[in-house]
Amino acid sequence: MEASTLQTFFQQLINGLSLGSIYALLALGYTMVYGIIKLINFAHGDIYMLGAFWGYYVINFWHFNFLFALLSAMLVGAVAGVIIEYFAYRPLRHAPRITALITAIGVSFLLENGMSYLYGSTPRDFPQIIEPVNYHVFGVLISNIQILILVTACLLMVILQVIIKKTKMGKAMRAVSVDPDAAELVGINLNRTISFTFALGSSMAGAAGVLIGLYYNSIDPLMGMTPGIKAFVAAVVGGIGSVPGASIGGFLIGLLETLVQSVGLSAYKDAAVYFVLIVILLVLPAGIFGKNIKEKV
Amino acid sequence: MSTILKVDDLVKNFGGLTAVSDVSMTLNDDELVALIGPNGAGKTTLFNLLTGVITPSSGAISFRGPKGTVTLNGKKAYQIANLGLARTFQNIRLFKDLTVLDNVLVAMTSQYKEGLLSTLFRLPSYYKKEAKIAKEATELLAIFDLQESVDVLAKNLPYGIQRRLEIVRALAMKPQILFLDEPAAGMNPEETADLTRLIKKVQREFHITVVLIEHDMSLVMNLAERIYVLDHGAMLAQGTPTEIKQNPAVIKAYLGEEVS
Amino acid sequence: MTILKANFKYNVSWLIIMVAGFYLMNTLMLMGIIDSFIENMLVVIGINIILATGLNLVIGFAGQFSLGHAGFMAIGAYATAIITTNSATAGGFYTSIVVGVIIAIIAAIIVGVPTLRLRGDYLAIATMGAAEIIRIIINNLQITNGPSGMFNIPQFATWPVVYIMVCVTTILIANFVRSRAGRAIKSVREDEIAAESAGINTTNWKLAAFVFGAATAAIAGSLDASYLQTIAPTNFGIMESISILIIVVLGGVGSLTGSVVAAVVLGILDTALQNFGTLRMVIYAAALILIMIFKPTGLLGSHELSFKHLFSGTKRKGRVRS
Amino acid sequence: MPDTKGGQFVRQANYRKWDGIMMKKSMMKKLTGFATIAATAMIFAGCSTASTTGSGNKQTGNTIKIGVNMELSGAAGGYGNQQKQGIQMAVDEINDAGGINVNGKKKKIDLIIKDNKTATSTSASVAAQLANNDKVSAIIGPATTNAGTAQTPNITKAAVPALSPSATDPDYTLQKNGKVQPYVFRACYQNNFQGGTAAKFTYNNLKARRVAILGDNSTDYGTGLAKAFKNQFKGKIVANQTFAAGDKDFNAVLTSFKSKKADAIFVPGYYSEVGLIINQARQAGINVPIVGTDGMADPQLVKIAGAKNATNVYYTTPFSTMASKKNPTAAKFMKAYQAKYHQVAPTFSALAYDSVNMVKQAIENEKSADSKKVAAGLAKIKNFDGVTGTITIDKDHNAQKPIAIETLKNGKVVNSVSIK
Repeated sequence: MEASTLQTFFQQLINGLSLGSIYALLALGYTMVYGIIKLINFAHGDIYMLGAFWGYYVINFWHFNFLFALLSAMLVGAVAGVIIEYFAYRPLRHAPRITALITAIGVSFLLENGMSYLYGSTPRDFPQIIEPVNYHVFGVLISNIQILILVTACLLMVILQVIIKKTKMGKAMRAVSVDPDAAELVGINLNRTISFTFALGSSMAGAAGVLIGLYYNSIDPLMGMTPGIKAFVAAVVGGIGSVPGASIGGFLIGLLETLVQSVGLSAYKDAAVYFVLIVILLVLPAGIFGKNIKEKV
Repeated sequence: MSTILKVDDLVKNFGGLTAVSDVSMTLNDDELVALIGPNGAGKTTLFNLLTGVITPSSGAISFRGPKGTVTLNGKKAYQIANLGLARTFQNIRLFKDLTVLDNVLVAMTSQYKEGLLSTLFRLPSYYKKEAKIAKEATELLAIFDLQESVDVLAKNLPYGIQRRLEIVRALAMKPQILFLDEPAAGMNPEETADLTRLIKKVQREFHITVVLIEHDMSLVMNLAERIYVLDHGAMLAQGTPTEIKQNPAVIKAYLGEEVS
Repeated sequence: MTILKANFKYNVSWLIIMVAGFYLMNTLMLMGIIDSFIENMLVVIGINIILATGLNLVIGFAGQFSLGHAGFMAIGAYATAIITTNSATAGGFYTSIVVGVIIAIIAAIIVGVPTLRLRGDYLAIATMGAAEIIRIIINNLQITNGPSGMFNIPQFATWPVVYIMVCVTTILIANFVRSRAGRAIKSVREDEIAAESAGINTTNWKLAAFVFGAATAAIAGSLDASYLQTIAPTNFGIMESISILIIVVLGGVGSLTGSVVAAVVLGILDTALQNFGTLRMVIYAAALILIMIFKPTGLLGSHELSFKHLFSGTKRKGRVRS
Repeated sequence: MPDTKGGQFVRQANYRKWDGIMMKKSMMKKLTGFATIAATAMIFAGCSTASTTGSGNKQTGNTIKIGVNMELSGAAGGYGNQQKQGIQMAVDEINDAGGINVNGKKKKIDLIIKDNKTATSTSASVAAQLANNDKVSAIIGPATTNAGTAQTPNITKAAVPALSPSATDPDYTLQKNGKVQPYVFRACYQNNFQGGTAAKFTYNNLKARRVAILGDNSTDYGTGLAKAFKNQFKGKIVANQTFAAGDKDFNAVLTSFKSKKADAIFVPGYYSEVGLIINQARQAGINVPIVGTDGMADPQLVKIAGAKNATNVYYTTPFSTMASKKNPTAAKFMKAYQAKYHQVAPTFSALAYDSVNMVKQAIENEKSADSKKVAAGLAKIKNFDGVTGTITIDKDHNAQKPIAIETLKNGKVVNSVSIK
C-alpha cells in the first residue's frame, strides 16, 4: 500500500468531491425550502432517511431495479415533504418563525424516533443493486457509484436551475421567495407554489437517500441527523436560497473535511467546518452566492 | 445665528448609482428648514447620511456640538444620535411591543447610568433613578398630551399618535437638531394641522433646529424659514419659501415631475 | 421613599414565596413525600430554569437567535468538575462557579463580538458552530478526560444550593430585563435601526445580553456537573442547545415566567415518559408539534406573572366597588 | 425668553455628581442588606435540609423486582435495544422455569424497564426511581459508561447494586480514591484488558510492527481502547486518527493511511462504523489486517462491510458463534435467541442475558433478594457459567473471563484463538 504524493492528492480530491456531492445533494433541498419560506427545515435530513428506507424495502421485497427505486424514492420523498408542509408548517405560516423552527425540530424527532420505534435503530445493510466496480485511473481509484452520485448531483442541480429560471412554476417560486403577499396579489397560488417547492426539495432528499444508501451500504433511522446539519451548513456557506450556492457549499465542505482528515486532524474535522462557516459568514454575511439584502430605511 | 451643521460636497454611491451628489448645506441654530424634492430625489438618503444610518462615499459633515466642532463622517448612528442629532422615520419605526413610556425611556438611555450592581440587586439608588427618569419622561409626554397612554403598547396607538410619539422619542434625546422624515405622511388635513402646530411648538419651546422632509407644500410653506430643494441627488436650489416658489428651475423640476 | 415602600411590597411578596417554596419542599422531603427521584426531577427542572431564562434573555429580550447555549453550559460544568475534583471543598465549588462564569464570559465575548453582527438564522447557525467548536475542543483535551468525560465529581450542589441559585439567577435576570439595560436590549430586538438612532449602542447591548446569558448558562453547567457528579462532552451537543431552545419557545419567547412554567411542564413530561421506552421520544415529538400548532406563541406568550399587576388589579376592582 | 416646561427639560440640572454621592451612601446600606439575605440563605442551606439515605431495598413480596436503566432512545438506542432483548429473554426463561429460588421459595421476576434516552441526567433520574420508588433488588444497565456513572450516586445512596452489561471505562467501578464502588458491577471487559489483548495479538500473532489506529472519538469505548492499545503495543503507532459515531465516510483517513506503510489497522469502535471502515478500506485496496474489539462482534458487521470485504479481520470477543460450539450455555442461548427474535444474537444481547443470570445467581447464593445481599452476592460470583464465558467477579467488580480472538474470512468466522 504505497502511493506517490501526487496520487494521494488526487485520490483525496476524489474522496472530497464524492463526499461533497452527497452534501450538495442534501443542501439543494434545504436551500429551496429555506429560500421560499425562510424555514430551516430540520426534517429534511429525515426525509432523506425515509428515501433510503423506501429504497431498502422496494429493492428487497418488490425487487425494483435501481432506476425505479430511485424514482419511487423521489416520489415518496415528495409526498412526505408535501404532507409535512401541509400538516406541520402551513398552520404556522403566520406564526413567529422560531415557532415553525421548533415544529420542524419536532417533525424531525418524530420521524427519527417513529422509524426507530417501528423498525429498530440497528443499522441495516442496503441491498447492493449495483455491483461496485473500481476504476484505476493513473493509480487513482474511483468507483462507479462515486461517479453516479457525482453525476446525479450535478444533473439535479442543472435541472433545478432550469426549473427555477425557465418554468412558470419557477417564476412563481422566485416571486413567493421575494414577497409572498405581493405574489399572491398578482395571482400566484401561494399554497400550491410552496407545496411544489417542498415536493421538489424533498424529492432531492429521497433520491439522495437511495444513492447514499447504495454508496455506504448502511442505513439507520438516525442517519439523517448529522448529514442534515452539515448540509444546512453547506447551504448557508453557499448562500442559502441559491441553487449553485448549495452545490458549491456542499463540495466545499466535503473537500474541507477531506483535507483536515488527510493531514491527520480527523478529531477536529467538524470544528474546522464550523470555523470556516463562521469565517465565511463574517466576510460574506449571506454566504458565497447569497444576496445581502439591506433593510430599507 | 450661527451655523450648527455644515455639509460639504457630500456624495453617496450605491454601486453604480449616485444617490446623493455633491450636496452642500448649512443649518443654523433654532431654525426650521424644509427639504423638498420629487420622489427619489435622495432626501431620505441625505437624512440617512446625516444621521449615520449609512456612511457617505465622500464629503464632510461637521457639527458644532456642546464640546466643540466634530466631524460626523464615519461615526456610528448611535454616536451621532448621542451628539444631539435626533430623527424620525418615513415609515414609523417605534418599538412596537414596548409601552409608550418605555419608548421614550429608551431614547434617554445614554443620559443616565444605573450601576450593574444596583440594577441586578435593585438597590435603592435603582428605584430612585427609575423614578426620576420616569418622571422626566412622563413630563415630556404630558407636553404632547400623551400622559394618558404611558402604559399602552406603541403598536396599539392610532397612526397619528404613533407619529407624535416618534417625535417625542426623538425629543427625549435632548437633541440640538431634529430631523423629521415626512411627518405628515398618511395624515388627514385635521391631523396635519395639529402636526403643524406641534412642530411649531417644538421649535419654539425647545429651541432646536428642525429639518423636515415634506411633500405637503402648504405645510412646508407655512412652517419653513428656509427651504432646500433636492433633485436627482443634487441640490437644485435654496432660499426662503417666497424665493423657492418663484424659482423657475424648481417649478420645472418639481411640477414637471408631479404632473407626469 | 414612597417608591421604595411601594416596591417593598412586591419584593417582600416574592421573597415570601421563595422562602415558603423552600420550606414546603424541605418539609415534604423530611416527610418523605419528595424522595430522591422527585428531588432529582426538581433539580433537573431547576437547572433547566436557569438555562431557559438565560437563553430567553438572549432570544426573547435581545432578539438574538443563539443556538449555542450548551457550549457555555459545558464551560461551567467542566470548570466545576476539574476544580472540585482537585479541591473537594465547598470553597473549591464556589470558586469553580466563579471561574466557570469568568471563562464563559470570555468565551461569549470571543464568540459574540464577531458573530452578533449576523442576524436571525445566520446568527443561530454561527453560534451553534461556535458551541460545537467548544465541545470538540473539550472532547479532545487531556484535562477534560476526552470523550469519557469526568465522573466521581464531589457533590456540593445539593438541592438547597440549586434552589437558591435558581432564585438568585432568576431574580438577577428579571431585574436586568426591567431596567435601563433591559429597555435598551428590548429596543434592539424591536428595531435595530431605530434603536441606533435613539442613541443605543446596539453592538454593546447585544453583547451584554449574550454575555449575561452565557454566564448564567455556566452557573447551570456547574450545578449540573456537581449534582449529577458525572459529565461528558456528548451532554453538551447541538441537541442540548435545541432542548433549551424548546423550553424557551414552548414557554413563550420573551416571558421569563413562561420559561419557568415550560421547564416544569417539560420536566414532568420527560420524567413521566421514562416508562415508555422507545415510544418516549415519539410521544414527546408529537406533543411538541401539537403544542406549537395550537399555541404558536408558547404557553404564556409574552405575559409575566407580576405582583405589581396583581396588586394594582385588585386595587382597580376595589375602586369600582366603592 | 419664554421659559416653559420644555425649556426646563432641555436645560437639565447637573444632577450626576449628586447622584454619585447618593449612590455610594445607599450602596453601603444595601450591601449590608444583601449580606443579611445571603446569610439567611446560608442558614437555609446549612440546617435541617432533608436528605435521603437508604439501607437497601428489602424484598418481601412474591416477586423479585429487577430494574432496567437502559438507552432505549437517543444516540445509543440501537445498542440499548439489543441489550433489552437479551434481558427480556433471560427473564422470560427464568420465569417460565418458575422463577428464582430464594431460600427454597421460587419467586418470579418483575421486570421494570425504563428509558434513559442516552442522557446522564435522565439516567440518574431513572436510577433514583427504580431504587427508591420501585424498590428493586438490582438494576441492569446502563449500556454506556457516562449514563452508568450518572446513576452511581443514586444507587449508592439507596444501596441497590447495578450491573452494567457493557460499560467499559477502567474507572467505571472505582471511586475517586481508587477504592471499589460498593454497588457498581459490570459484565464486560474493561478497556485496558481488551485493548492490551488486542495489542499483544497484533504484535505476537499478526507480527505487525507498524499500526495505524482509527478509533471512535465520541465514546469512552473507542478512546479508552485506543489508549490502552497504544500503551501496551510494543511496535510503532504510525497514525492515530478518530471518527465520530454516525460518520459514514472514512475514505479520506484511509487514503492517508496508505502512505504510512501500516502493517495493520486497529479500529476500536462499534460495528455500525467499523463495518463501513472495513468496506471502504477494502474498496480502496487496503488489504492489511484490521483488528478490533467486541464492539464490532455483531452479525450486522459482515452485512455492512460486505462478506467479500470481511476478510483478514480480527476482533477480541468473549462470545461468538464459533465459541458457542464449545460452550453449551452459549449454544442454547444462540438457538433460543434465533427462535425468539429471528436473528443471530449480537454480543450486547449476550452480555445483557448474562447480567440477568448473574443477578439470579447472586440471589440464589445469598438466599435473599434484599438489594444489599444481592450486591454482596454479585461481588462473590465465581466461575459463573455464562454465555460469554466463565465469569468471576474480581475485587474491583470487573468480570474476569477468558478472551478469544476471532478471525473473519469472507464474512465467516474461520478461527478462534484463546488468549491468556
